[in-house]
Amino acid sequence: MIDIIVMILFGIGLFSFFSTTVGILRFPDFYSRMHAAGKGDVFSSVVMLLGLVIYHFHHPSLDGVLVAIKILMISLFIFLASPTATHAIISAGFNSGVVPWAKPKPEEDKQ
Amino acid sequence: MEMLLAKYNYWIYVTLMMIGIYAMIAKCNLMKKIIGMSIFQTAIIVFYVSIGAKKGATIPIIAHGHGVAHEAVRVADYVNPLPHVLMLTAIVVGVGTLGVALAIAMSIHEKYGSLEEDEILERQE
Amino acid sequence: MIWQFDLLILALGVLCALASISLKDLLSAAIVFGAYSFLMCLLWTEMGAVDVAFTEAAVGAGVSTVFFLAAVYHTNRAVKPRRRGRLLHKLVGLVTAACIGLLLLSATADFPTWADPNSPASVYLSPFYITETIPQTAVPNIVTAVLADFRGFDTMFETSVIFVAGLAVLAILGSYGRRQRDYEPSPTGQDAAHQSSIVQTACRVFVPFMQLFALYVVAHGHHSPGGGFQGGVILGASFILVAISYDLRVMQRRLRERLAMLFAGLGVLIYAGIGALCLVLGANFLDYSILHTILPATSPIMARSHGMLGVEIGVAFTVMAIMVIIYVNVASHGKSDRGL
Amino acid sequence: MDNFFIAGGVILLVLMLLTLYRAIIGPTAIDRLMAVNVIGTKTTVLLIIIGMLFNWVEMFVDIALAYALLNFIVTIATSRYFQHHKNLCPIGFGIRHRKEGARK
Repeated sequence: MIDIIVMILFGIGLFSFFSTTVGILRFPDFYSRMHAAGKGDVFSSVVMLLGLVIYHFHHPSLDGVLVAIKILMISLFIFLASPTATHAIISAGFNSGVVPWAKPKPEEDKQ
Repeated sequence: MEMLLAKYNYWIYVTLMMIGIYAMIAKCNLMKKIIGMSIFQTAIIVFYVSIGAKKGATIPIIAHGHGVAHEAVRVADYVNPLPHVLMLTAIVVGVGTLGVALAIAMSIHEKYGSLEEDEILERQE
Repeated sequence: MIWQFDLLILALGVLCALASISLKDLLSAAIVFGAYSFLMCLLWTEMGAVDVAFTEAAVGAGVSTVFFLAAVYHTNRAVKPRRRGRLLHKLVGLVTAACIGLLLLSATADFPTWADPNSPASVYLSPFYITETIPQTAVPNIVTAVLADFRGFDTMFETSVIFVAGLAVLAILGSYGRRQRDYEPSPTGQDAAHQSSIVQTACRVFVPFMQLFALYVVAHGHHSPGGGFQGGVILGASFILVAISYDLRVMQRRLRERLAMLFAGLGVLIYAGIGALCLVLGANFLDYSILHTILPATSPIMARSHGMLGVEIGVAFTVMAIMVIIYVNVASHGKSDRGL
Repeated sequence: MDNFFIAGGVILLVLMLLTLYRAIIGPTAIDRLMAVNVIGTKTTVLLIIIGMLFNWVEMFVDIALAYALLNFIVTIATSRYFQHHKNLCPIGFGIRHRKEGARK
């Protein structure tokens, strides 16, 4: 039973990381890539860490609770730190004047 | 093919070491040389750590070893800890030397206004 | 020892190394080199070297990347191509690298196969450490025991090397003592940091927990991966986080350069002092078992464990202070002003 | 279950390899930084998976936490680089502007 829950959580995490990767590779400009990276990264990490926590309770014990709390603290840290980092990168790019991508007009294509 | 798979750690460390040496010799920029030096150092650490590895062994921390009373420890169960000790201090000393190298590069840049080897040599004359 | 991971991580690592030496932009090279260090940390975890991986995660990946960034900040960012003799240099580099590589590869024929339990490195001397650590020192983490006790003399001089490295950075860049005179206000006349308040608030939340975690790493190094080096670097990194989220001078109000230098000296002094104390009590230098005569209610075995803890604390002091000193000097080009 | 974790880790590593493509080709430095940040976060997860495979995850949690912390520090430091260089030297040291549409 626990195994199935862990597998489902892992599946969700891997799928969202896959979409993140596709977004990072395929999106046309910095801002949209950052959007894919910022959301999918945090979500997939937290979901997979949650799956690992649940798997760790296969054999419940006192030590296991401590480790589970530590892993939850890591996911909490990622939950707080990764958006902050995303914000910092975005504002760095914005301050440096990266222009957002717009759909190229036909006359620009000719140039 | 058999040999390639059985000893791939050596192949990798040689590859990394060659990348490091190439960067140290051929690159003109001092910062690139420092990066090459760091890669070279990592290659050596890969070599040391990989000769300490053992098949089927776990990390070098003795389980249930809290307290003096203990059961006999089987050597084959634990990875060789000695290379780890040597490399642990090497990494920290490596960051010390990296700091000194960067400081030297920065004062060279302050004096000659460039980090490129050939420009520095020209300005020295 | 999971070969599927091993091969993929090595492929990633080699790609990162190639990219970081061939990029034309030094800042990008530094960033990719940070990724390379992270991957190497993963590789060592996977090979079972948890302590090395911990050190690399803290030192190689975190702090040294920040040093690179700070150095690039104060120098040129672009790599210019060599003006003449480009082909010659490339050729010399390739030939040298290929010759050395071939020599090393021909030597691998004599090496034992990977992860062989009966390789010479694993049958000589290391079984002694594995079997004797618990009976002699009661420390489960073999790496900590070998580092601080069996090879304590070595580690003492490694600590001194780090101390000397900090002194060298101060001597090359530093303006130790003429800090106030050299300081010029920032061009915008703005003393507050330019980081947004989101970053500042987040860092203000993280820093205390980070320092607590660093102390935990120092103190818990006997039972889990960690110890003085790792804890010291994380403690130093917490000060670096204050400096990059606020301002270098905000950090220096908390930890002045003189105080940091004092800590650096104090760490080496603690280490050597414990050794000298053993000498005074009538045992060999750094033979902690004699400490049970002055520590209450300890056996000679537990005294060795406690002696190791003292030594690790000394190492943590030195490493923390030297990381802060190198960062301050590299990030501000020795001027101790606003910094990176 | 171990096989499942190994398979999951291999998929993670392959996806990291794809992310590394963005880190290597750029085009700007902050694109690389973003990719490296994603790789770092995923490595934290991978470290805990390795701990599960060693059946001793207690020893690996601390490394993963330190890893997440230092990854954060590197990202913040790099973003600070841009903010300050923009203020000091507005011309020439910012990110190279590139017509993003031109890559199509």
